Order: sequence, then structure tokens, then C-alpha cells
Amino acid sequence: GVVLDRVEKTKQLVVTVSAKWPPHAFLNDKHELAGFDIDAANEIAKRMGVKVKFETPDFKLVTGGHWNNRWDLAVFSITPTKARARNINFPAIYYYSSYVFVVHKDSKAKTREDLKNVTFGVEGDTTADDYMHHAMQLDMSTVPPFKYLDFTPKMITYKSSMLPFEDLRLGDGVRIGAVIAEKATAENAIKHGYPVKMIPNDTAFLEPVAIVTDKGDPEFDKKIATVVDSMKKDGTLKAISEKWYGADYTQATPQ
Amino acid sequence: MPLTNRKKYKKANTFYAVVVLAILIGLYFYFCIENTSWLSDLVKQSSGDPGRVKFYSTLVKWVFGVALFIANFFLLGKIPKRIQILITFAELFVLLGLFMATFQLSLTFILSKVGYMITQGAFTTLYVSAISIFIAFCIALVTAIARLSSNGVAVGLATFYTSLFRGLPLLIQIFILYLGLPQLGFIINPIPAGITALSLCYGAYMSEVFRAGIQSIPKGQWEASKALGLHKRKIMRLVILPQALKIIIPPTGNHFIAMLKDSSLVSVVGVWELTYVSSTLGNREFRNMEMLVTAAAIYWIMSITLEIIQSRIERKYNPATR
Amino acid sequence: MPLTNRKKYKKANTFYAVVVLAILIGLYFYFCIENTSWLSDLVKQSSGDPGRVKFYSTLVKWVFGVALFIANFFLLGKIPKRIQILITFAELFVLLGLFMATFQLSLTFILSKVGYMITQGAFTTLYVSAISIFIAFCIALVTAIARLSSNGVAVGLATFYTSLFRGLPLLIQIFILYLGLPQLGFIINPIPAGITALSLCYGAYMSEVFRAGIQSIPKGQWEASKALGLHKRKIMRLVILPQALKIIIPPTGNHFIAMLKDSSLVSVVGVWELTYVSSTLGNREFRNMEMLVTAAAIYWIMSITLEIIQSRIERKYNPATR
Amino acid sequence: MQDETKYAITMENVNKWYGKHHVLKDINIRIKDQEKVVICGPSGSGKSTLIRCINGLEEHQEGKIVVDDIELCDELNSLDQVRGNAGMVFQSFNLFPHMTILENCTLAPIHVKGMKKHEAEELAMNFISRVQIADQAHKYPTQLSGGQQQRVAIARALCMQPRIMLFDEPTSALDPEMVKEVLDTMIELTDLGMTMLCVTHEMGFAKQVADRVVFMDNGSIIESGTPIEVFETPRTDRLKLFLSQILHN
Amino acid sequence: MQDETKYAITMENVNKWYGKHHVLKDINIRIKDQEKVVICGPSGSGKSTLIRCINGLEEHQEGKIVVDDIELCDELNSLDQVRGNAGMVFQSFNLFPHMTILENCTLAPIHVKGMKKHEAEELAMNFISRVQIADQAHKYPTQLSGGQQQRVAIARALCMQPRIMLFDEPTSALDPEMVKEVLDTMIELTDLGMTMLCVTHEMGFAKQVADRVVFMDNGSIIESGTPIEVFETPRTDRLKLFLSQILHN
Ligand SMILES: Nc1ncnc2c1ncn2[C@@H]1O[C@H](COP(=O)(O)OP(=O)(O)OP(=O)(O)O)[C@@H](O)[C@H]1O
Ligand SMILES: Nc1ncnc2c1ncn2[C@@H]1O[C@H](COP(=O)(O)OP(=O)(O)OP(=O)(O)O)[C@@H](O)[C@H]1O
Ligand SMILES: [Mg+2]
Ligand SMILES: [Mg+2]
Repeated sequence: GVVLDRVEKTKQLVVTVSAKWPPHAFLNDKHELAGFDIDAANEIAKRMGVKVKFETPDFKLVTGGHWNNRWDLAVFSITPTKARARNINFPAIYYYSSYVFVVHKDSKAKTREDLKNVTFGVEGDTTADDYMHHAMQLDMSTVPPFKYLDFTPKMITYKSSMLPFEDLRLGDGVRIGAVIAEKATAENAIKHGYPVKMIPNDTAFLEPVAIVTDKGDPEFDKKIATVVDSMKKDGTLKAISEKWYGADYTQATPQ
Repeated sequence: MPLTNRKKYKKANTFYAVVVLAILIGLYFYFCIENTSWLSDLVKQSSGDPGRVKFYSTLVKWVFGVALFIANFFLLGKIPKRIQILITFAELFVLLGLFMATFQLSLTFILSKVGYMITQGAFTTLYVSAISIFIAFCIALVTAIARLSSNGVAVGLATFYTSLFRGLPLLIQIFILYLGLPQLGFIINPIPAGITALSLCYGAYMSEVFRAGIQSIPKGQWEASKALGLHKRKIMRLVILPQALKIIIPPTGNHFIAMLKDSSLVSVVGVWELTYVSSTLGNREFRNMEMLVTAAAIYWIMSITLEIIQSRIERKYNPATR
Repeated sequence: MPLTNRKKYKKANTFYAVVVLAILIGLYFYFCIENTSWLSDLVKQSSGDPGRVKFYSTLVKWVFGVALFIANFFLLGKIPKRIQILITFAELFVLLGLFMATFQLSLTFILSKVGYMITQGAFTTLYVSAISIFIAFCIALVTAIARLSSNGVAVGLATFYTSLFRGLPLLIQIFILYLGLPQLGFIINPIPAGITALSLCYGAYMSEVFRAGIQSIPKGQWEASKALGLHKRKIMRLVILPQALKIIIPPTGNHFIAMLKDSSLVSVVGVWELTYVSSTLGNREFRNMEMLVTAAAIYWIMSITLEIIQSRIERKYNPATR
Repeated sequence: MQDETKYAITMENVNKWYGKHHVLKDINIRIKDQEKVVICGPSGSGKSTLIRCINGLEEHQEGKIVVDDIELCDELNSLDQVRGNAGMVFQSFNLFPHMTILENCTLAPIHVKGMKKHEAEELAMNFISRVQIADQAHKYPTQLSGGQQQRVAIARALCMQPRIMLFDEPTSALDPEMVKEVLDTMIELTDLGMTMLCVTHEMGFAKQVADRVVFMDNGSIIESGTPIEVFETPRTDRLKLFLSQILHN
Repeated sequence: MQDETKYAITMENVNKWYGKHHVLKDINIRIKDQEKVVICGPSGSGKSTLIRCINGLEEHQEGKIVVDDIELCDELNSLDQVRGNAGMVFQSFNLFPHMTILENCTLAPIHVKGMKKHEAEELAMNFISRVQIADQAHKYPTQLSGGQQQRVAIARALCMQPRIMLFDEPTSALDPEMVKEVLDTMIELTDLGMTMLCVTHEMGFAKQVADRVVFMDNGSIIESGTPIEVFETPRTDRLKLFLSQILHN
């Protein structure tokens, strides 16, 4: 197909990543891109025998499809859904991400049942948002089953993954009392001294995260699938995961 | 108006020009957009290479397009200005529509969502903007007068305010207000935070406009009013501001329209205004382009409304066009 | 200036006023901000309830604060305007600093990142804005003249353009340009797409400003120039525009400053300008507030620079202040 | 009725500079209550500046100006009182372009004197009729010809019925036909006991109403006396030259 | 030197309305090459409008205006030619406030005639000196007194050395002392063979230079003839009244 031909001809793989999604992808102290997504993308390119060029467009531009040959691949921590599949392809799943409930340090909540009367902070237009609305569109075959909340809490939706944490940090219940967030993000927040904690031993849900390509080149998709598969098989991906997350995120089990 | 139209037109001319124009446009559409097979056939006969076929077809389309454009220009020159403007508008509108058509948007999806976008999204946008505009207007007036006053403290306060709130990005202002005020003990809700930030920011912009407007009124007006014994406040209200309005209105219109759209920034703190609603709806079913275009159209309609209001007010306060 | 300062000041007065003011402010800081234990001690003696203690402490702080504010106002009234403005500025700056201090920002983190923010972020912002401003200026001039021309097609084109590009949110313009032009066969890169959208949008805003400026010049100026035999183009360039500048500059300054900040929207297509860089760096170590404030400061400095340039140009073209 | 020692306007050693340009040089003049004084002199001699200093539109840098027993000093209050008593008509009309003629004339009566709108309009129509533009009362200034505009400016000042009237070449932009009408109106005012200070070159008017004519040149008062003294027995060469040029026409 | 049948300006049945206000009524007038014509009449009689129609600043709705053999029609070209030949001085000065006096005067010579800057300045200084403001050449208009400003406007028009000069009350805002200077300059121009059309009420000037005086009232030409005919043996009552009022001063 067109994409594969181009990549092989130019010996270059144009990969879109995020730069604001630690620890998946971010700028390190030398102001270079680093993180799990970056290492994974580099590894894919290495196995294809080409060089990588990173671009950082908006999430929406990537998930909207119609890349017009601007980019070849997205290693963007995107979760496959049925709706998204209309515009883009998901040739391979490369890790699983778990979502947890985060509360203020002073909170007395021990289980999710204790969160019945608190206001939730959620990043809008994410799987977390879908989860809160009981409207997950995940392909259930690849993930273990999960339970929706059996109550409907009050909710504030934000346009960024950071703002819920900023609001939670103001105090327990000052604006919000709980956040539903990616575990890696929550851990990062705790590491940087945010006065928050996770509800222990409770994973809201586990979502698969896929490599993304534009529509229109099945050969390229197949090639990516084989490459990722080989990375999984020989443990390279696991090693990368352990490097960045301190655990193996490549298996469909809650960490 | 110094640039007047000295030409005189005959009715018959107008009629023929419009008819010829319509025929030309019709032909172009039929042969260059709807039904281009004759073109590829023609090119194919001389060369079989498909890349070349495409290139030549495009070339022919462009050449005819430019010819049509020129013919359009000349034909329109023959008719009165009013109709010229109308036809140009219509043509551009159709062109815009054609451009949009290349995106192959799902009209049914748009129609199913547009109601909610207006009742929830556009309504919130309008009401947040309207309140902010009102407050910004009051702030701007006070600040402008303070900047021109003889009191150094007032000048200092007003200048600092203008500089700071013009200088900081609105988004950052919203963040700082939303996250900073709680540190001082005021918990502020998303909508009030958004309105405060919008008012402060646009108040700063508009105070510059007001200041310039007030400064532009000739000294003679102040002198004549002073000599009549009027006080500063009354001079400002009765003599200076009504005249300054002529100069103030157009840039104020700009800022009102800009604010309408900047109000979308308040969605970061969770206000469901038009942009937010459109992107949420679009994301859910992955029809972002549809929602973007619909939101754009709604914004455009709102801003056209503001434009019309502006031109009405402008006509009222500009004696030259009275 | 119609609002002149008729008061005359003595040097000694100035000196005493400044000294008293400094002492008052110092006392307030020491007793109400740095060292408030005496206050809680005092309140505790009369009531043991900790909630009340806090309430009364706050009350006392506010009362003294307001008293200080009033004293400040009166003392400043005794000194010349220039120094009044300077002191007011300094005081406000300190206040702003105190407000920021409540966030407890990590200065070391800011210092470690500010270099990169300037070299990568601010640099990109500046260069994208500068190019866009230049193009927007040219577009605005042409559009304004077209809108005032006697040719209906020109009027129609210019009005449609102004309405459309003022009416659509900039973000949507960037999206449509970036996603739409490839449909017509032009693949456009992020930075050119951003610059195009910024130029078109601000060109539309500024054309309104230019139009109003040109229209505000009295008919007599056109008539005198016409009677001298000058042609429209030269009248515009030599007589009208130089006078219109006086009215055009302040709102243009507004738009330039606004564009500086709106240029952050081009980050959606992957341009690493100031806002993008700051949020990227902030996200990583959960120090968003630090980066926001730093970015805000950099934007403020850039916009102050523009303000100073604006006031220079304004002084040059406004005969009243010459 | 007139108190011997009462002066409407007193100027003592008044000096004024525009930057380094010395435009009023040691001006000393006393104008009695109800006195009518005409100021004349060549262009740029400082006539307008002098008259503008009297109602505080320009600040003088040295000397003392007392108007109606109130010294013009830095306090805004004194300025208000002076302006309440002194009406002014400008060389350039300075009409308010966004108001009709009638609104121009009723503005100050309503907002300074606190008159009712219909009272003010009645008063205004009276003066508007005197300057022969009653039929234009509802037009805007830009719709009138130059002559008509200056007449509105005079009517507007008269509407405040001030005790002192300052005129800065009130008829210089009027048609000859209208000059008489306006001068007649001004002469009528003298019966009301107003003090008048008028920059003008209308000899006929000066001879008929002026108690005194003051001749200025280059920022100084050169001669002053009754119209007959000044016009018929000029003492300085400067005045002789000036008169010969005026009378030439 | 003068061709008998050559007319500088011809107006045939010219009519003009402002909205419904009929300001020029069936104007018929022929002005010979090098003829000097003075127009007078009461305020609002349409003098300014007439003169503005001649160089196309106002459009007439009916009739025909021919200037220097060029008919004023809708084509911009004819307008240019007419304006190239006809200079104009306005009642309100219309100076360019952002330019110095010298720049005001050199603008058109440089940008219309294509003169070199130093040539234009030399020429301009010549006319600026004639109107007695050589020492102000580097000031801005707002820094001059009213009288000085109008003199600049006249100098500016003269700098184009046009074949026809249109004056709309050029001396009405001037000090009497300066009127003579300016009128002298205008009289000098007559030697250069210029056609002159001048709205003015300066009788002395009219008598000295005018070949013909035209009296307008209410949009029509009422009387026209030599200055002696018009001023000494007026036929209509309207003119008699007008003259009596003028001469009263
Ligand atoms: N704002 C100003 N700045 C600088 N110089 C000024 C200003 N106003 C007036 N002048 C100068 O001061 C002098 C006196 O001006 P003024 O207007 O008082 O003269 P005048 O006697 O009224 O003249 P005219 O009869 O022409 O009106 C003139 O030389 C003028 O150029
Ligand atoms: N732009 C305009 N719109 C409407 N009416 C106008 C306009 N300009 C002039 N007029 C009217 O046309 C008439 C003639 O005006 P014009 O200026 O020609 O008179 P004029 O004889 O020059 O008077 P003056 O000696 O006072 O200048 C006046 O009644 C005036 O009110
Ligand atoms: Mg004067
Ligand atoms: Mg006139």
C-alpha cells in the first residue's frame, strides 16, 4: 500500500505522539521526547529498519483520521472504540491501562461505595467520561469485565487531565471529592506531592491501548501488527513497560 | 462618502448582465464540476497516462474557473452597486458551500444535534458573553476616564490594570482566577470565574478603545463646553462620549465578536458552552468535522447579528451617514 | 489635554508623603502579614473559639488594609502626578507578587525551565505572530479600501471576507484550513496553516478598524486634496491614512496583543509555541501552576513591549500630544 | 446704579508663554462693570489668548486675573464661578455636531442652570430667532452654511444670559448681511447691563457701542482709549499703519 | 491674445438638489477666459454650492457644466483635467493637519505635477512669503492662528499655478490687516492671465478687479453686470436691500 511504500522509500516513519502525557510521553530534562510511547515507537521503527520522526498534533486531529499522508503512525495512547474505528485503524494493542478512583488525603472513603455523595472530577471526552455515563464503547473481548458505579454521583467535566487534580488538591470536597483517572497519572501526582491517594484495591476498569494508523493501507497495518506482536513475544515491550511504569502493563490484568 | 459611484446604469443592461452571468455559471458547473467525463475523454485521446489525465483536467478546470471569474467581474461592473454586492455575496456563499461539500459531512447527524447545540451550547455562550460584555463595558468606561484623569493614583491603577489584563492570556487568567481565588478563601464557581475573567480581560482591551475615542474629540469641544460652565462629568456624558461613540463603535464591535468566541475558553473549567458541546457530541460518535462546521455556522450567525447591530448603531452615531 | 492637573507641589511635601507612606506600609506588613501572632493572642483573650479567632483576625486585617488604602490615596494626593503613578505601579506590583506567593510556587523549578520556554516557546510565538501581524496588516488595508470603494464586487468580496473570518472561531479556522485544504489538493504544514489562519482572522478584525479610521477623516480633507488634483490612491496614502493612523493605532495595538496570545491556538496542529511548551513542561512534574505563571509573565513582558511601541507611535501620529 | 470702584475684570502684570513663545507680555487692564471694550490688533498679536485666559481656558503663568471679584487661581471652584458668569463665543464655532441647533442651545441652561426642558427651549428659541435661524432649529450644525453656524454659536452663548460676554471675532465668519443683525443683537445686550469684551475689527460697531478700544500688538497692549481717541488720533506708528490698512478696504 | 468666443466656464440650465432642497435653480452663466467674476449674495443662497459644482466636488443633477472645453460628466478622466486646471480655496481652510505649512504647499506640486522636492519648496516658499508667513513655514497648522491658517490655504492653492482659480470667501476669516495683502496677491494673479471666480463681499476688491459681479439669492442668479452697474444701479429690491445692509457697516 501507499504508506508502506512511502516508509520503505524514504526510510522514515512519521509518528504522532503526545508531549503532555507523562509517563507515556513527555519532555525530559534535556527537552527531548521520552516515555513509554516514545520507546515503543522507536522500537517499532528499529524493527522496520527506518528512522523515526515525531510530530505532536492535537489528539483530535489524530483521532479524526484523514491524515492526508502527513503521518504514518500514531503511538498516542489511544483506546480503540467502535466509533473511532470509523476513521482510523487499530492494528495492534500495545498495553493496557487501568483507571482508579483518587480521593483527597483527608478523605475517609475506603471503598467506591463511600463516594456516593461526593462530586466527581472527570476529564471530558475520555473513556473515564464514558464510564461515568455508563456508556463504554470498548471491545469487551479483549478486556476483563468491569462494573459501573451503581449510583450516579454529581460530576464536573474538565478539558484537561490535570485540572481535576488541581481542584481536588484544594481540599476534600472543596470543589470535588474524587477523581477518576489513569493509574499512572495518579501515581505521578502522588509522587510530586499532591495531597491525594487512591482507593486501594479497586480498579474502575481496564482499557486496551492501541497503535493507530490511517485508513487505506492493510499491508502496512499487517506489518505493524507483526512488529508489535514480535515485540510482545520477545519481552521487549515488557521491559519498556517496566522501565517506565515499574510494572508489566502489557497484559490484560489489573496492576 | 468621498468615494462615490458616479456611473449611471440602465435597467436593461442589468437584466442582460445577470442573465449572461447565470448562464455562464451554469455551464461551468455542468461541464467542469458535475459532468467532467468529456474532459477526461478528451485528454485520454491525446495521452493515456492517468497522472497526466488528472493534471490536465485540473488545469482545464482552473483555466475555465479563472476565465469565469474575470467574466463575472466585468459583467458585474455593468450593474448597479447594490445588486453587485448581493450577487457577489451569493456567489461566495455558494463557493463556501462547495468547499464544505468536499468534507462529505453527514447532514442527518448535524440535524439531529443542532437543536441541542443551540439550546444548551449557544444559549450558554450567549448568556455568558452578554453578561461579560456588559460588565466589560462598564469597566472599560471607568478605566478610560481614570486613565485620562489628573489623579496619578487613578492613572496608575488604570494603566496597571489595562496592561496586566491585556497582557495575560485569557486562558491563564481563567486558571488563575479559578485556582487562585480559593487560596484566598473565595471558592468561585466555573461560570462566575469565566465571566469575571472575560470581563476583566475585555474590559482592559476596550478601555484602550474608549481612551482613544475620547482623546480624538477636538479640544474645541471641551473648551466650548467648559465655557458654558458644564462640569467634567457632564461634558464627558453629554458632549464627548456621544461623539466618541462614532470612533469607539467599530473596534468595540470587533471585541464583542471576539469575546463571543473567546467565551469558549470557559469550557476548560467545565462550562457547557457551544464549543464544548460541539466537541463532546462530535467525539462521542467521531463526527468532529460535522460538529465543528455546525458550531462555526452558529458562531457566524451570532456574529452576523452583532455586525448588523453594530452597523445600525454606527449609522445612528455617525453624522456623515445620517 | 483637556483634563489638566492644576495643582502645584512643593518638594518637601513630596518627601514627607513618601516617607510616611513607606512607614505605614512597612508597619502593616510587619504586623498584619509577617507577624500576626499578637493578633490571635489578642482575640484569644476575649474568646477561645478558634473559628472566631480566625474570623476576627481576618476582620482586623481587612480593616487595617482598607485604612492603609485610604491613607495611601490621600498621601499620594500630595505629590506630583509622575511620582504618584510610579508609586501606584510599584504598590500594585508588590500586591500581585503577594497574591502569587499564596500559590507557593517552586522558584527553582521555574528557573530550570524558563530558558527553554523562551528559546523554544516564546521564540516560536514571536515569530509566528510577527509574520501573521505583517500579513494581517496588508490584508486589512486592502480590505478596508475595498469596502469603501465604488465597485460593488470589491465591496461584496471584502464584506463577505470580513464577516466570515471575524465570525468563525480561530480554532475552527485552523482546523478547517489544516484539514480542508488537503481535500483541494494542497497539503499545508502546521506553521503555514497557523500563520494563514491567524493572518486571515486578524486581517478581518483589523480591516474593520482601518475602515472606521478612514471614514473618520473629515470630508474637507478629501475635498481639498481632490481640488488639488490628487488621485484617490495618493489622497489615501498621503492625506487620509497618516491622519487615520491616530485613530487606527490604539485598536490595532489591541489586536496585535490579542494575536500574540491567540497564536497559542496553532499548537493544535503541533507547533511548539509558548503555551504548548509551558503546559508540556508543567504536566510532566505536576507543576502546572508554575509553568502557567511563568508563561503568563513572558506573555506580559511581550505585550508590554508592544504597548510601549504603540504609545511611541501614537505620540508620533497624534498632533495633540506632539 | 453703577458702583465707581467695581471692576468686572482686572488683569495685573499677566504674562503667558507657549513653551518659549512669549504671547502675553505684562498685560494690565481693568474693565469696569457694564463697560464695553473692543480689542483689536493684527493677527497673532495675542487677542484670542488674552480672552481665553479670562475664563480660564488657558492658564497664565504670571500675574493676577480677577473676574467679578473672584481671582482665577488653581481651585476648580473659582473657575466654575467665573465661567458661570462669563459667556464666550469662539472664532471657530465649536458647535456640538451631534446635537441639533436647539439642543446645542438648551444644553447648558438645562444641565448647568437646571432649567426645565420646555423653559430652556422657549428661552433658546428666543435667541435663535434673534439670529435669524428659527427655521433651522431642528437641523444639525453640519447641515448649515458657515454663516449660519456662527450665529448658532452666538445664540448658544446668549442662552446662558451671562453677566460678562467674551467674543472672539464673533462676526468674522458671517456674511455682511448678517453682521448687522448680530451686532444689533449684541447692542441690545448692552441694555441688559452686561460687561462685554469683544475682539473684532468692526469699526462701526466699536464706534457705536465701545466705551473703550484696546489695540494689541505682539502680545502687549499698545494703546487704549475711547473709539474716537484710538481711531482718529492714533499715537503710535504701529496703530497708524494698522488703521490705514483696515480703512483701505 | 484673447479669443472672442473662448469661454473658461459655461453653465447651462444647471439644477441641483440636496434631497428635496433645491439649492441651484436653472443657473446659466458663461465666464470668458481671463475674466474676473465676483459672486455675492446672502447666506445660504448657494454660492458655495455653485463654485463646488464647477470643479466637481458636488454633482449637479441637471444641466451642463463645461470647464476649459471639458464637459464635467461621469468620467473620472474629465474630472481630473478640470481639477488640474482649477485651483480652489475653501471657506473653512481644510489644511492637512499632519503636515507642516511647507509640506501642505508642496504636496500637490510634487505628487500631481511631479516636481522635484527642492523645486517645489522654492516655489512654495515664494507663495508662502507673499501671504506673509514665511517664518511659520515649518510649523503645523494647529499652531497658527485662524488668520494665518487661511493664508496658508491660499498659498497652497496658488502653488499649483492653475488657469482658473475658485475662491470661496477666501478672506472672510482673515484679519482686516491681512485682507489687503491677500487681495493684492490675488490682483497680481490677474496679470498672469488666470480666470477667477470669487465668492466675496469685499466691495473694494470687486470694484477694482471684477469684470462682472453676480448676485445670487435663494439658488438663482438675480442680477449680473459690471461692478458699477450692480453696486450703483441695482434693479431688484432684493439686491437693494442686500447692499443697504452691507453698506450700513
Ligand atoms: N496652542 C498653541 N501653541 C503654540 N503657539 C500658539 C498656540 N496658540 C496660539 N499660538 C501662537 O500665539 C500667538 C497668539 O495667538 P492668538 O491666537 O492669540 O492670536 P490672535 O491675535 O487671536 O490672532 P488671529 O486674529 O489670527 O486669531 C500666535 O503667534 C500663535 O501662533
Ligand atoms: N450637505 C448639505 N446637505 C443639505 N443641505 C446643504 C448641504 N450643504 C449646504 N446645504 C444647504 O444649501 C444651501 C446653500 O448652501 P451654501 O453653502 O451653498 O450657501 P452659501 O451661499 O455659500 O452660504 P454662506 O455664505 O453662509 O457660506 C443652504 O441652505 C444650506 O443649508
Ligand atoms: Mg484669534
Ligand atoms: Mg458658503
